[in-house]
Amino acid sequence: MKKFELSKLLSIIMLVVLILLGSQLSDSFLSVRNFSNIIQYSVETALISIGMALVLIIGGIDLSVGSVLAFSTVVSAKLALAGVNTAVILIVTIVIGFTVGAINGLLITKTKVEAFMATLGTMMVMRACTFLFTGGGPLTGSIKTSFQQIIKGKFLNVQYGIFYVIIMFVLAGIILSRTRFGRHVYAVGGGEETAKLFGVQVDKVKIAVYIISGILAALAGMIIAARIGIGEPRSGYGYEMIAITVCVVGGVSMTGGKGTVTGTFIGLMVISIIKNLMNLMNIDTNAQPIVNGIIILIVALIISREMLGKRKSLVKQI
Amino acid sequence: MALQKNTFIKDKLILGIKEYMNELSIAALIVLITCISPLLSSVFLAGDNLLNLLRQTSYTAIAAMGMYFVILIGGIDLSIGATIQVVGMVSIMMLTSGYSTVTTIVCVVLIGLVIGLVNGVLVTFGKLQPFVVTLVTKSIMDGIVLVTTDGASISGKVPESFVKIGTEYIGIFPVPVVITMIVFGITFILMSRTTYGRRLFVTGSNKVASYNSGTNVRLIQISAYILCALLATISGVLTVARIGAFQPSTTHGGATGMELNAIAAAVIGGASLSGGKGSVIGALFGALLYGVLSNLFPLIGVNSYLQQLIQGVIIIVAVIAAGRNSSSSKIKLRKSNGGSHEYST
Amino acid sequence: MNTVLELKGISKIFAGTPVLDNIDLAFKSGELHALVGENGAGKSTLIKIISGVYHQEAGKVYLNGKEVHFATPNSAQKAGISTLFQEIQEIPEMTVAENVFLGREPRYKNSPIVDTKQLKSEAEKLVKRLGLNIDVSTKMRELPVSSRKMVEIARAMNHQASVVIMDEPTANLNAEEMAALFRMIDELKKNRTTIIYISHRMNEVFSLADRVTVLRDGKLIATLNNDQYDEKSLIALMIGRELTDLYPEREHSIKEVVLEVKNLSLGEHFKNVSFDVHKGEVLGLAGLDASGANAVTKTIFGLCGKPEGKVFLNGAELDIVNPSTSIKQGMAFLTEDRKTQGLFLNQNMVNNFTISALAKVFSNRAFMKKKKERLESNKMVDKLQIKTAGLHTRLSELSGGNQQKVMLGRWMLDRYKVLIMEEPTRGVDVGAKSEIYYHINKLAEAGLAVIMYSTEMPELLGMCDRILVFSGGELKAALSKEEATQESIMQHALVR
Amino acid sequence: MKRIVALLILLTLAFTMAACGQTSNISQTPAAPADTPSAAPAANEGTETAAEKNTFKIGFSQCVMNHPFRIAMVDSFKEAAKAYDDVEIVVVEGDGNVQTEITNIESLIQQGCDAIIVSSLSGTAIYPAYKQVQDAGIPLIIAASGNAKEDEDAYNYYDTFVSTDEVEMGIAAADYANYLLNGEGNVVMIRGVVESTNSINRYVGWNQQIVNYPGIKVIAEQSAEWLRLKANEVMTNILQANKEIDLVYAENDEMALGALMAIQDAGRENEIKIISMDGQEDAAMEVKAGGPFKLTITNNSDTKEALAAAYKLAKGEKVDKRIVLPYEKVTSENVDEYLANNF
Repeated sequence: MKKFELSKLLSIIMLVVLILLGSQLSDSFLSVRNFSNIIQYSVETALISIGMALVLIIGGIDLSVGSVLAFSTVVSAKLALAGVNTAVILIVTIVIGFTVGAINGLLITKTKVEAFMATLGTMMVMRACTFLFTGGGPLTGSIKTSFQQIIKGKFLNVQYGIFYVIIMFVLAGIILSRTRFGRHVYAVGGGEETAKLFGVQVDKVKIAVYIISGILAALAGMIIAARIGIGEPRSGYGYEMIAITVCVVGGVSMTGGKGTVTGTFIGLMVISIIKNLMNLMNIDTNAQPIVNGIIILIVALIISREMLGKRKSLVKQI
Repeated sequence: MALQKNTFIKDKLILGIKEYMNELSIAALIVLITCISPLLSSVFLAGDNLLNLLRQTSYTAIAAMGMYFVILIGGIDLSIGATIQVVGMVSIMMLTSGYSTVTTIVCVVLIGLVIGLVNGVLVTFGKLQPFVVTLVTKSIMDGIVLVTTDGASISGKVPESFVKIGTEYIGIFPVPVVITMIVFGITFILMSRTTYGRRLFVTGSNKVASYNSGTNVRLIQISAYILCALLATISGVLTVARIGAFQPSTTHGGATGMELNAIAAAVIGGASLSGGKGSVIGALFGALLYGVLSNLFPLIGVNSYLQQLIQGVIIIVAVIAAGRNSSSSKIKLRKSNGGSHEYST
Repeated sequence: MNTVLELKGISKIFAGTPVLDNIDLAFKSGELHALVGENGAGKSTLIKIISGVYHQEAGKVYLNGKEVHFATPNSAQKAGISTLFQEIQEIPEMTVAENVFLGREPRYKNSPIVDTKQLKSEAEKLVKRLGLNIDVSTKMRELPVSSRKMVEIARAMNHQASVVIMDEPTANLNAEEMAALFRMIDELKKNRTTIIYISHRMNEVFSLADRVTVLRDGKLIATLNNDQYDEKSLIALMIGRELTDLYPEREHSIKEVVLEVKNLSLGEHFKNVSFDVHKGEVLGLAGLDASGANAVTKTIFGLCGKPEGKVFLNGAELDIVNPSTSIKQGMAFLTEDRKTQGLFLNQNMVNNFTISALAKVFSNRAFMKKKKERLESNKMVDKLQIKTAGLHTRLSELSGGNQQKVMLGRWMLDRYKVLIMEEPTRGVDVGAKSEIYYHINKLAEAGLAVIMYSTEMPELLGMCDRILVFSGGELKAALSKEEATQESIMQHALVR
Repeated sequence: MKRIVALLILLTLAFTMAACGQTSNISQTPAAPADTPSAAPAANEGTETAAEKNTFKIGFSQCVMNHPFRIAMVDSFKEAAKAYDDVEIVVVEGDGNVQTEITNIESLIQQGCDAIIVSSLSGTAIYPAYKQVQDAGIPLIIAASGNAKEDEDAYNYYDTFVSTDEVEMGIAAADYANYLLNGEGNVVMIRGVVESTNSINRYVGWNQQIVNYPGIKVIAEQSAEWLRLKANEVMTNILQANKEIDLVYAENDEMALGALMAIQDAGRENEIKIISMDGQEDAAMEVKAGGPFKLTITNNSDTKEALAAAYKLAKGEKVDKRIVLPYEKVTSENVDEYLANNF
């Protein structure tokens, strides 16, 4: 491309280092099968992280994704149990995501509520709705229909999940870097008022981004319902934090305007590989949050150093 | 003459009312709920219940006041729930192995100090987002608690003097309530009467300007995280003193939910996550409103999920209302590089 | 000349106060129409209504004879009205090319995909036309201020608009860039484009404007052809009274040296700078972008870390660490960008006034003296004649001139030895300007040593006892008041 | 002003919702038809004269309502109450947060219950609430709180403890593992939320017993937080890392089912056996299907016994300090019967 960008290279280097390290730490790590497992199980996180990346790039945050996921899981499980056609379930799922996303977007743009608080509110409301919908526990009965094929199915002996991840990232990459909408997303995050003066329809872009985030979260919920075959209302706890971590590790700035889809993908891989490695090496469950935290801290520090280094300025940064 | 002398007193009054508009309306709302509560439950106003309510509220209230400092300077602290856990664990471990109440409290306060210092230093010198830093420290502290306890609860002989902190009364008030009032008094004076408070406030409003006018911004920032962690420590000690034993809880719910409750309380009380707004009273009242509702709902028999739903709606509506209240008539345009300009012409 | 844009009975009310009152105004094709007036006169509001940012309460806008109503800046742009706002409008994280085309990216036919090749080549063409030498793939934040401003000008030009609005376009430009801008203006005029031009710099208005409209307190006072006014009469119309002298006389009594700068160097910014500042003196610092002049003021105040060389304050070495230590030693500093670096916009006036003097004047140990705070703040409001509803007023509710006065007032609440000022009157109207100058003089007379960095040449010439000219990081000349002229300053400033 | 108005509107909304909830979801079901609908105030006035009263108010605090077991408990409680015509029940539900639980229990005390049944997973953290109940002079019945043994503190607070012994369940699981493996093999353990009481008890029991079978090695031990999805992923990774696995022991059925899916995906269902706990219907179905799923141990969710004890205590009668409910091992031998009886 244009200029040599160390930060982009840096995250790739980190990924490579992690993979090399993994191959040393565990014999079973470096195999096609294992990597297909890693990607296969990161479908839901991938969907949510892409949505979160867009939201972070416009300078917002979406804490409601985990709850939206849970709600769509139980709803699609209920429909699947009732034998509803997969296409209909898909539509219902999209409608759920769209609605919550639109509510988030409207709250943030029209009532000027901070994104954190607005989505914290919808997070609680949607979680409550999920439990009210199932009456508490998981929906009884297992789904044994073609609905499960959406994640269990295989094409050329490769599981659909891997295609989903690839398609989602390519699509998101094209949208973000090549379309007018993508540029406007960056513009809104980089300077909202300026973007407005330049004719960017800031509110529409914001609402659209929250809707995308909502829909992706809802789709992730549908996939979970298909994957485990039940409607589990406890799904998705803490997913918002995982998605934010993925984005931050991938170099998406929480202050908006910065971040790429490639970065998000690398972030996703880093986080998924850490999780995979901890299982493979049978690291004590109790110690896992510590290992996780320290790795994320190191990565975040490296990324932040890198970004600071590029900013040449006369005045000392406070 | 731009200003008449006789406007001086009026000005002081307006200054006061304007400063505490949010707080006044929350207080009014709490009073209102209390007044209509007999219609909903005869039990709510009973003496015991109100004291219980205050005690239940005090843990959140102290944490919310701590959170207020961090939010004031435009930060956030997601690690207070984990801090409360660590503090609780260490307290019980020390007490059951024979250390005195005083030694234990001194130790956990030091631990709180260190946690705050780490958060503050990572945010200030590490140039990291407070959200990321405190999420990481939370994760690490959760891990430490699990590794140390293996997930099991810790109990044993705890000195009577320690348990009293959580269970005794001073006059008619439970000790935690009294401690909440003392903490409130100190933080209130800190914010309204000291230069430190003023510097915190303006630093939240504009970090660069504060630096340029002679504030040690880094120190202020770190101190806010320390204050937050210290108050979380107090909240942790009070919680564990009431129980006299420690139970790890690192997943959702439990003490881990405390950070979100504290943030919600502070914001309902008028603080803004972008910094430079809000007051200690606001955080206190926000927590009280929260406490009143979560006490009242089970009394009138609201289902637990419905309670959560209502809490979510309350947060949204309260924040909308706070936003409406404070956004002045002026239309502000944010400039690309962070400043803002009004419609000056 | 036919009328392109016409305003009829435009009124606008903010918070109950009319900001624009029944304005009738017609702009002709191919003219440069200057709008002048004090801050608060309604100029910016007027152009924001024309460009679709604000909506008028009453009145109509006609474009080419048809009534138009712009809901958003976007629709105004589409109708052919391009605006260059006062503050640099940019997305720092995006490239030059992306900024130039933001909101109107070229696309492949019938697809949402942006044609990046065309985007880049078009941007390159435009940048060349403006005589700029920048890579269009650079991110905006990596460019110096003046280039960023030029990119924005390029963006405004790119619209092929029939009306171009320019609000203080020269505020951040150096001489070369100004020349390039004026060339572009000529070109636009030749293409029959109407230019609406706002500037506080009278010399620009005189040399460029075909017609001038004066606004005052939201009312249209007069529209004059360029042979119908002179500087004095125009200023009188603007402020509603005769302004005796913009730069009032000061008692000259230069005394002992207060600040002594010896062989000061800071990295690539400046080398071996030495000069003295005397008690009661106003010392000007002049230079183009990156000349080092501005870096010197910032460095002395401690904003740039520890420099090489030494600075002595009243004979003792000044310990340069950060602003906090500098203030403790008696240094005061008026920042160039009041909104981002100086003021707490969402706070009341008291908090803004007293912050720098908190430790020394307004506290007893760590505790605030609140009554004294309010008393002194009130005195300052009177002394500086700040127009405000009271001390509770948030700074964001004040006009630019009054905000600037608050910033100045902050440094009058304690006794400082040296006051460093950057652009003391940027974006401030004539009336407030003269008041600020008056107070600077008073401060100097009281024994303060004043260092003033400004890009506004008349201000330096009018106010300063000596002017130091910087170029390429070196101190090129020290001109006395008698020696200093625009020409002599430029001569030294341009030396390479 | 606007703020107050907005909050007022909200509050009206909230109470309307609360009122709606009361009719549909809420659990204040007076068993005796003669009772007034506004039960709370009436009961409050009546506390002083409890002895003369002809109805007893029994409160039930459930810690969380996100698991079939917990919901089944509440359902069986309501069902059992129908058998008494002089019992009025009040059910409060926590959201898994100990503070909420304590608040709820305090509310039961305030409402003047004659006996309180508490089902908590908060370990020692709930003890202050126990103490409050005791201080208020109300009989306290602990149900399915999973306390390992009568530990000293809690013992003094409650009147009776009604539960299966989860440590025993852990021991039974270890025994069955030994039986399935003939004393030798590699075991993978999938744990619930590690700090939850039932995970700890089941873990304690298992470990206590497994040392007696030196041929059995636990080669991997990871938490899947009680969830099927997590277990699915964790098991997939463990399968990747370990070539020789003979048995998977999951601390609940949800996780066992997730692990089963992973094993089937890896095509290793012939070499690996699964045992777990809870006795969920879909788990029993798997046992019946005769695949790798060999055992699920049921936890008793019946609160009939607890209610009976509460009723006796409220009347002033004595009951045993500890009532241990039987657990049931569901294997291929008795699965048909089990399914027929329970679902």
